[in-house]
Amino acid sequence: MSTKISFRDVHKSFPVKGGMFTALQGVSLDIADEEFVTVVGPSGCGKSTLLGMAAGLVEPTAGDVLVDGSPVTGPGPERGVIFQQYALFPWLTVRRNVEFGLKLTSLSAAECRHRAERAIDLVGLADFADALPKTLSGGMKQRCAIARAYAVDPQVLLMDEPFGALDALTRVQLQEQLLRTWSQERRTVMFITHDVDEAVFLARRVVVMAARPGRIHTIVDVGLPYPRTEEIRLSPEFGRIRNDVWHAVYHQDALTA
Amino acid sequence: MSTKISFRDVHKSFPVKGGMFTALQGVSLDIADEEFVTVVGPSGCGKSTLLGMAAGLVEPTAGDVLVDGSPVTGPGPERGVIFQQYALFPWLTVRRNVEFGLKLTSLSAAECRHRAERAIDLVGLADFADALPKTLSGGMKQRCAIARAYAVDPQVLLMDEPFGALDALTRVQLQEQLLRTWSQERRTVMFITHDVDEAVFLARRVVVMAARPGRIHTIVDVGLPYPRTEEIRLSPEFGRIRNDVWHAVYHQDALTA
Amino acid sequence: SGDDGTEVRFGYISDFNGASLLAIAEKQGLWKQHGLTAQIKVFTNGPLQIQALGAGDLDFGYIGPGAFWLPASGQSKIVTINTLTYADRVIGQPGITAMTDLRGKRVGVPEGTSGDMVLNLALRRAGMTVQDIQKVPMDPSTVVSAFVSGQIDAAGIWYPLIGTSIRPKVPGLVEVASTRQFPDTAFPTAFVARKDIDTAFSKKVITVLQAANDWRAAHPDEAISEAAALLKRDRAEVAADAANVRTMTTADLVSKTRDGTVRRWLTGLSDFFVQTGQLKSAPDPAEYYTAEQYMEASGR
Amino acid sequence: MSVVTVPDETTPAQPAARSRTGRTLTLNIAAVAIGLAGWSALAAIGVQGLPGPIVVAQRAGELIADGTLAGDVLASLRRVLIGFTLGTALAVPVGFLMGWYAVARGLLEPYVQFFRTIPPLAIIPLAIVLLGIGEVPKIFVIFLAAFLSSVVAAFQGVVGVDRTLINAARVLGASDRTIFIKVVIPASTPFILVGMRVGLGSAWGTLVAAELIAAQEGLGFRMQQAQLYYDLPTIFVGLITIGVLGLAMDRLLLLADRHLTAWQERR
Amino acid sequence: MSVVTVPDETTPAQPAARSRTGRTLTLNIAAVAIGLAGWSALAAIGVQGLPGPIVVAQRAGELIADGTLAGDVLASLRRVLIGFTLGTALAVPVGFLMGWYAVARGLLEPYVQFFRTIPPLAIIPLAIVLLGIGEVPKIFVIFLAAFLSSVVAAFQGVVGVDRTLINAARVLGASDRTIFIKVVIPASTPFILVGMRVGLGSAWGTLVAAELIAAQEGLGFRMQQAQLYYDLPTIFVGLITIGVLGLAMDRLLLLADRHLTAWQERR
Ligand SMILES: Nc1ncnc2c1ncn2[C@@H]1O[C@H](COP(=O)(O)OP(=O)(O)OP(=O)(O)O)[C@@H](O)[C@H]1O
Ligand SMILES: Nc1ncnc2c1ncn2[C@@H]1O[C@H](COP(=O)(O)OP(=O)(O)OP(=O)(O)O)[C@@H](O)[C@H]1O
Ligand SMILES: [Mg+2]
Ligand SMILES: [Mg+2]
Repeated sequence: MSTKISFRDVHKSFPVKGGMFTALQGVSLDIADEEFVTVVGPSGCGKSTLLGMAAGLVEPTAGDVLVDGSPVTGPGPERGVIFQQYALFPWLTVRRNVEFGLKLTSLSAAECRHRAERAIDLVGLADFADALPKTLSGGMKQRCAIARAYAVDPQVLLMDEPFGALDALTRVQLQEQLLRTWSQERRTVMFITHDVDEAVFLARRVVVMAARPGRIHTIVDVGLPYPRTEEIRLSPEFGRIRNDVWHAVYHQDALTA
Repeated sequence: MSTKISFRDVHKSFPVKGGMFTALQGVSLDIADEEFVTVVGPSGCGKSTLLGMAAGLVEPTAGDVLVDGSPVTGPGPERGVIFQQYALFPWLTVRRNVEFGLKLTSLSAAECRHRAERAIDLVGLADFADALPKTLSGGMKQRCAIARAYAVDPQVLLMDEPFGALDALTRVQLQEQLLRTWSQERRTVMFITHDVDEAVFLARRVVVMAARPGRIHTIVDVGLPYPRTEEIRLSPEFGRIRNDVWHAVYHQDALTA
Repeated sequence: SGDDGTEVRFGYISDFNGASLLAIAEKQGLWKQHGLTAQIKVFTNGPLQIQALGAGDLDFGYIGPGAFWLPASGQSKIVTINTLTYADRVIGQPGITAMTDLRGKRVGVPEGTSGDMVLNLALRRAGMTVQDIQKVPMDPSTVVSAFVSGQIDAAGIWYPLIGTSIRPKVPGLVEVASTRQFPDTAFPTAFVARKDIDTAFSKKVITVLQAANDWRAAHPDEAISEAAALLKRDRAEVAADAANVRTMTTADLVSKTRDGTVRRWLTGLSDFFVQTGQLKSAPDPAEYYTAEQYMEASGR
Repeated sequence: MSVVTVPDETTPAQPAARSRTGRTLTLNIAAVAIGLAGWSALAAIGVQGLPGPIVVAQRAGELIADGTLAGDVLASLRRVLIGFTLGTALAVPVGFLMGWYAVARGLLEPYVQFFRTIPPLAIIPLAIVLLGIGEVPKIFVIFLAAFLSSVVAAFQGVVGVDRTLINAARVLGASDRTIFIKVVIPASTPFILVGMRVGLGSAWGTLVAAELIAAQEGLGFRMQQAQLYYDLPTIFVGLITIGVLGLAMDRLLLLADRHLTAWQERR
Repeated sequence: MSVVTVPDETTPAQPAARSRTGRTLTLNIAAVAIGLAGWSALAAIGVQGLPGPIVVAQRAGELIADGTLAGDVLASLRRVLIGFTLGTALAVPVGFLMGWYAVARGLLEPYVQFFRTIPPLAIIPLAIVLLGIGEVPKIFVIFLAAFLSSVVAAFQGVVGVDRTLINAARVLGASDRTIFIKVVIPASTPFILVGMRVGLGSAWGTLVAAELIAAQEGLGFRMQQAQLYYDLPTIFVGLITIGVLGLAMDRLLLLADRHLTAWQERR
């Protein structure tokens, strides 16, 4: 497998009152083609910043971010992004939000509609297809954002806590759907989560980040086979890896992050 | 213990294109003084709407909402709210956001400052006290919102997925802090979460809601003693209740909600 | 203000007609001689001064011939005739030689002004009416830009605008008609007063104006210099302006008042305004020209 | 499925909305009545030269009867509509250019800000020299006023568009052009509508100046004529007609606003 | 602790910001240069009556030398500043009242919208009758223009304030007054500043009209006087001075904007 996304000694600092704040320091990471990587780490450790770089929305202060071997110069529809803050277009209904990206492709109107319909069904918003975002609950907004990213069916999915606002069952269902799509259509996924269970269940590798300054602490290889089943989730091996990751994250002192 | 918050056959419908959407149907619930109640349920089942009514921000279409025996006519500082979408004032720094409510009390400026400082420390944002919200990560914004509500030290805390964007360790720390404050200062807490573990760990009673239309499905009494320790979390009794709640929520079919 | 009977609030327009007497009265100390002080305020046109008089913010003002319908319709009183002006012309683009050439042509004119009057007189003398031309109403500065840029074929307009702005840009312009060609119709300028002005006070002011008027008639060159100094303009500009003005001595004006000449001037103007519709009917000049006071003040 | 489709209009929401509109209307009428009363009072105590409502109404009747008012309204309305439409239509892309591209901002802003402060009266000589005395310079002066008022609002709207929304569109593969049309314009609609409403006021407010340019009819022209004759009732008829027309157009914009920004969570 | 405090000014962020300001300045200067060149060209090919930059500069020199310009600038600046300040200061609470209380909106809106479309020239007769010919009516006309432009923006800003922020303040125990001062005003600052900038343009644009009211000095007055003799160089000096003063004040507002809305995520 070749490398899809490559971070090479990436640094990021932000100007703040009285100086610079180092958000990321010397991050290097290769994500292989068709790999599923999850990223965990304490709040504020730079996960969203790292994902933003792969998306082409954040420029590194130093270092290189490559996708398919060439430097990232901006966003592109082949890299779908689900934002931590949903970022729905408030003036469009659920359906039109989902169709937004589709209409930018060369697909026919009927095909757009069809695909949007399918994505909306997938996240269980069929009855709310014509609702405006302001009338949706938090979880429904998040599902709409997921549908929008899924609809264009990008090669790379960059997902920032996509299931954070969902109840456990919806979450499990969407996890399974995501894994199914990933394995069938061979996509590359970079997935940020706070849920260690989720991180281990989904990923081939879990990237554990540390804070102050933001950097990669450990990368845990999840040796478990796909497809991941409920059985695997309950296996002692899963529990062991889960504890490893937990330990890697939380030998750190969270609340000073 | 007397009743602090009382929902009496509460209905809520919203006008939508082509008719009315019933968000809540016939919800009755009494929350005792100094009780800790958590609310779980599928996405879109009306949890935020119910909490909004106790806060005085949403008016029921029918039925009554009482606090201390009198109907709720609007919000008040004795009922602190943490919103699902943080709702920070973007033009104020973390410190000024937290001080906002304090300055409306009769406290001295020094006391305001001191209390704000303490609340900010509590959520681990001391180094970011002078940062604007736009420079905070998702989890940091959420912690700022928590600090703002804690700072005014209200009798009733209405919390809408307050720990949703936090990593597991920060989350556990804040859970323990919340329980400590609650038991020492005898507050009443209504707490929405998607995390069944969290719901059971914190609550005296877990209210399980169902969707379409939104209503109360079951109320699960958590018989576990306080203070809740790691030991309790690992006890078989905890696991049993956890499974009960899980079952109550998820015999429902989540994705059609 | 006029309340204590010593301060005169006087409005004027910044040209030779409007400014020369006030400049002289101040310079020669004529106000002081009569126990008065003058507070002079410059305006851009007559009607604004009439409004200010009506609102009680001004005691006296100056108007050109185009604004005579305002006192005639009872808005204020004329206390002295100032000068006669011969500044108005009908001008045509090069190539136009007579009024008859204007048939069907676009003629710009500020309506209800002396420019409009001269256009009407010239048309009448040529046996034409406004129906024969394409009359385009516009304000004075618009007439200048429109004529200079060739947007109109002719205009009813006046000096100094013709001299300072139009001729330099259109040297070949033709003066098709001029006020000087209508001895029967006079274009007087005048000073007006508040309707409720105190008679004694008014008489004192008239006396000052008469004294200044005689000084102006006796010292035409110095009068131009005084006016230029007050207006902060080039003496040459003001001189060109004054070349189209006929001043008269107070004695002359008194006799013209007595023998009905002034009355004829005023009636002539009123008739014009009735034609344009600005007046419903021509009132008796005695109703708005305080001839008695003028003669009493002159002591004759 | 708990979405109840109610085909007739008797859902609870409707009467409430209707009564709210009703109350607003009542208040508006009350406001107008108070205004008329105040005006009558001022005229009655004889404020110098102020005609009362009845005199003005009579004059309006005459002007309507002989068709003058209709002609004037048509002429003025045409000028204002064309000038205003062109002005605001240009303001949006120019505001966009200025908000989006630093180079455009650097080059255009001095002009926009400079001309914004120059009174329309002062533009007239130049307009005549360059554009003649037909309809074009009149519409141009109105256009300029509308444009200059709206462009600041459009610019500020573009600058203030939530960055996350732009990012969301970019990651979906939207080009600058698409982002402009599909994100920046809708997101800055509230600002653009403020600009349009202010621009509408400017357009009407400039009408009198515009009709100084050799107009043969129009409300501004009629008012100038009336000023020459000190015909205050006609001036008042003109003022009130302009006010009412402006108000009506403003209501239309407001209606558009309600529809276009229904997605905003608002009080 | 990874917040590095850098006391000297050589952090990487500083030069970038400085060079950006530098580039904007360069562009502005380029824009002005292009404008001057265009003007010279127009004057050189002999566009009728258009004085070239050199003639205008000479006239400006004269007017500066004899102190006329300074006196005029002072007089006009005073009127504009007072009128504009009062107008925008009143617009914010009135916009608030209209945005917040339906009753106030119903009563006030017809007037605001009505008067917004009425040309300032038409207000002058009434202003003279009611307020005389001193400074008060001049400032009043400017005040009115600034007020009417700003109030729409303030109103729209208030109406559009994010409901969640208002709720957040309410649950912390804020009264209506506190919410207004501490939430509504800051949240609608971008709108209010648009209003102020447009209002500033209106204020300057109304100056000439205002100084028709028996002004004895001032830029607008000087331009009218110059019109009697059609002294175009003086008119141009007036126009440019107004433009430059307006531009300078606008820059100050923009600076205020940068500071007051630094919290906005913007491009
Ligand atoms: N525009 C900015 N200016 C200053 N600091 C910023 C800016 N954006 C992000 N940061 C800082 O960079 C750090 C990393 O932010 P980031 O959003 O990547 O965190 P995160 O790991 O996604 O956290 P969370 O899990 O809470 O979302 C934070 O400390 C944040 O304060
Ligand atoms: N203003 C509104 N107009 C129309 N429908 C609304 C409105 N507000 C909420 N709803 C609907 O009411 C239902 C309940 O919403 P609520 O926000 O209470 O859900 P929730 O239980 O908090 O969900 P989540 O866990 O996803 O936050 C949803 O289906 C939502 O679409
Ligand atoms: Mg993040
Ligand atoms: Mg919710």
